[in-house]
Amino acid sequence: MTALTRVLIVDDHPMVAEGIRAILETYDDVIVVGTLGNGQEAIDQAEALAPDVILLDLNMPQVNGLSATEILLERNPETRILILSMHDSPEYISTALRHGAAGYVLKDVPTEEIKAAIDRVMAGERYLCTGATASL
Amino acid sequence: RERRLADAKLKKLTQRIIDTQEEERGRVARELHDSISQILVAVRYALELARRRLSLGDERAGESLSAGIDSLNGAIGEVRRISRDLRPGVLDDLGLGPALQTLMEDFSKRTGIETEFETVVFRNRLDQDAKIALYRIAQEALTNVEKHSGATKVRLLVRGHKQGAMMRIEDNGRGVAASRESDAADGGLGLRNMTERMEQLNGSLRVLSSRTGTVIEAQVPLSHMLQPAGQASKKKDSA
Amino acid sequence: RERRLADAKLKKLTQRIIDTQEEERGRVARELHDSISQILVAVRYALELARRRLSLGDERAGESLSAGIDSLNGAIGEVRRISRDLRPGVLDDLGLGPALQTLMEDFSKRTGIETEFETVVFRNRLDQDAKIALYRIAQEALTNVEKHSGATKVRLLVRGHKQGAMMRIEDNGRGVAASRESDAADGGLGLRNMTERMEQLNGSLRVLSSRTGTVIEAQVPLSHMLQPAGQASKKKDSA
Ligand SMILES: Nc1ncnc2c1ncn2[C@@H]1O[C@H](COP(=O)(O)OP(=O)(O)OP(=O)(O)O)[C@@H](O)[C@H]1O
Ligand SMILES: Nc1ncnc2c1ncn2[C@@H]1O[C@H](COP(=O)(O)OP(=O)(O)OP(=O)(O)O)[C@@H](O)[C@H]1O
Ligand SMILES: [K+]
Ligand SMILES: [Mg+2]
Ligand SMILES: [Mg+2]
Ligand SMILES: [Mg+2]
Repeated sequence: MTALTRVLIVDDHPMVAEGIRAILETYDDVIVVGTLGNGQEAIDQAEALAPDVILLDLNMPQVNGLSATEILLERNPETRILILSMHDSPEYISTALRHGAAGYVLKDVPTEEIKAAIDRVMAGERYLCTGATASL
Repeated sequence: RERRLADAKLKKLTQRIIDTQEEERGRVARELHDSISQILVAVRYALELARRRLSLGDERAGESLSAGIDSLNGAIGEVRRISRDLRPGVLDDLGLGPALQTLMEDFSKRTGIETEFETVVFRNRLDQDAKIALYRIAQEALTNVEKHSGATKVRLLVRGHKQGAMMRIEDNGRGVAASRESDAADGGLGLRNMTERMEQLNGSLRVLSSRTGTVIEAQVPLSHMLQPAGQASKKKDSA
Repeated sequence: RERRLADAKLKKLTQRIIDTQEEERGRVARELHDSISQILVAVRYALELARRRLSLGDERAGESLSAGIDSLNGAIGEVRRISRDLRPGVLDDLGLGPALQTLMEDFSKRTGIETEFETVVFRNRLDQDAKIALYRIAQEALTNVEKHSGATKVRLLVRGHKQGAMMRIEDNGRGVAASRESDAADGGLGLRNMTERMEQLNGSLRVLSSRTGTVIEAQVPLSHMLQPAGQASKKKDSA
């Protein structure tokens, strides 16, 4: 049996968070440990939820994805942060990587790609979405 | 000196237009990015889930499909609203009368304030600048009625006359003076913008207000009226 | 008489600014209505067909579902483009430097004109008004380079200094005078808008042009710079 990947989804748009949760739950090797609405909630609850991967939105109220990335990694450097965003400009991607994100995937790619990105960062690799690698 | 004042006034108007434009751009860009786009990706996730379930023979495929369709309808409604707020298609397609009629109906639905719309069909049509200016003035006047007047009724009248066209918005509220007194903030941009928009057309704007209500009256000169098609072609023929 | 002429000219320019704004509103409203809404409605038809097929046990349900997802992607891409054209998220989220970088890269890709971007990181950050003004000036300057200059190269430099910040756009084209001569139409709004945007910030805009190129230089005063976080809190402590 393959190891289970514990995924935490953080997005201020509940429909998006729930949409991804439902998709990811159809995979046998993923367990969604929670869906949260902003960076602060993620910082407060990450330890208790113990995710392997955090799918993190960028634009969120209170604490946005970039600041949350830094703080989450400070507290637990083992966590893989995978940014999930609508923004496709390469500036966002390089900024996210500078903040320590393990990967960057666009929200509007086929959901298989989101799952592939999770697998890749779990394997210790970097994942940049197909659109983004071309422009970097 | 007088000229300098006039220059300064126009300049200020220009700056205000730039400000509102940037504010509006930012707002619409965010609405599209933070609301519409997010709903659409959520729809996409629901549909991909439906597809996955379909291929796995999971009978809940129909459920996620229906959920996707429902959210999609929400997005369509939102896109329509944003588009209409920017510029109602009716204004371009059907003209000022129908656009004002729709505006009044929506206003009444939203605020519960009773509306009455009256238009006297007139041969000379307003040109594009005048149509848009009058529509913007009506929008701002209604916003003021809602925000400041406490009125229970508002009436809008448009009609043509020998010197041009006239639009009047009347409410039965407490009047500008009373509302200004109780309002801590010093007056905004609305009335000034209306006035300047009409001056820009060489028309005029009057504000008449008492304790029993407020009347805003905009006058558009003949220079912003297009001749009716029949007359124009007659002129051409005789030329 | 002269004065009347000057007034009339100013009024005309103001009208053109209003027109441009209304034109933009109309264009965005139409894009949303005619392009986005129509695609979304088409997606809905595809999905409703999928649902009907699903309930009839028709195996082509998956086909219509996939067709719906494909069109939906088109709509998402369009919404993204419209939002970014209005106001790029990079500008608000990451600041002027990254926004200009993206602008230059996109410009180079679109026009084939070589671009060079240089920024000297500066402690004092620009406030929101200044960021937007400089971004709009860069956009208009690039549009002019593309439309008028015949340049093969354009360079953009932003840097802070003791009195504020400065942005310079240089091209190696034929210069304003040469282009004005060959241009039948009388000057547009671009340069005037740039100047007014900078005056509004109490800054300044200079245009230097010769036969070998054009330089646009915008200066933003200190009053539109935010103190760096560290410095601000220090001040607070000592207060
Ligand atoms: N229909 C009205 N009834 C009562 N008071 C009004 C009415 N319209 C305007 N006023 C008064 O006149 C003031 C100026 O109106 P104006 O539209 O210029 O500014 P505003 O509505 O306060 O701000 P803004 O329009 O910039 O959002 C208002 O603050 C209000 O006190
Ligand atoms: N980089 C440039 N190189 C050469 N000529 C230029 C350059 N920028 C501006 N010009 C000249 O200056 C004129 C005025 O520019 P401006 O941007 O004000 O108006 P426009 O580009 O013609 O119209 P608009 O900006 O309103 O679309 C242009 O018509 C062009 O002749
Ligand atoms: K985002
Ligand atoms: Mg978000
Ligand atoms: Mg108002
Ligand atoms: Mg120009």
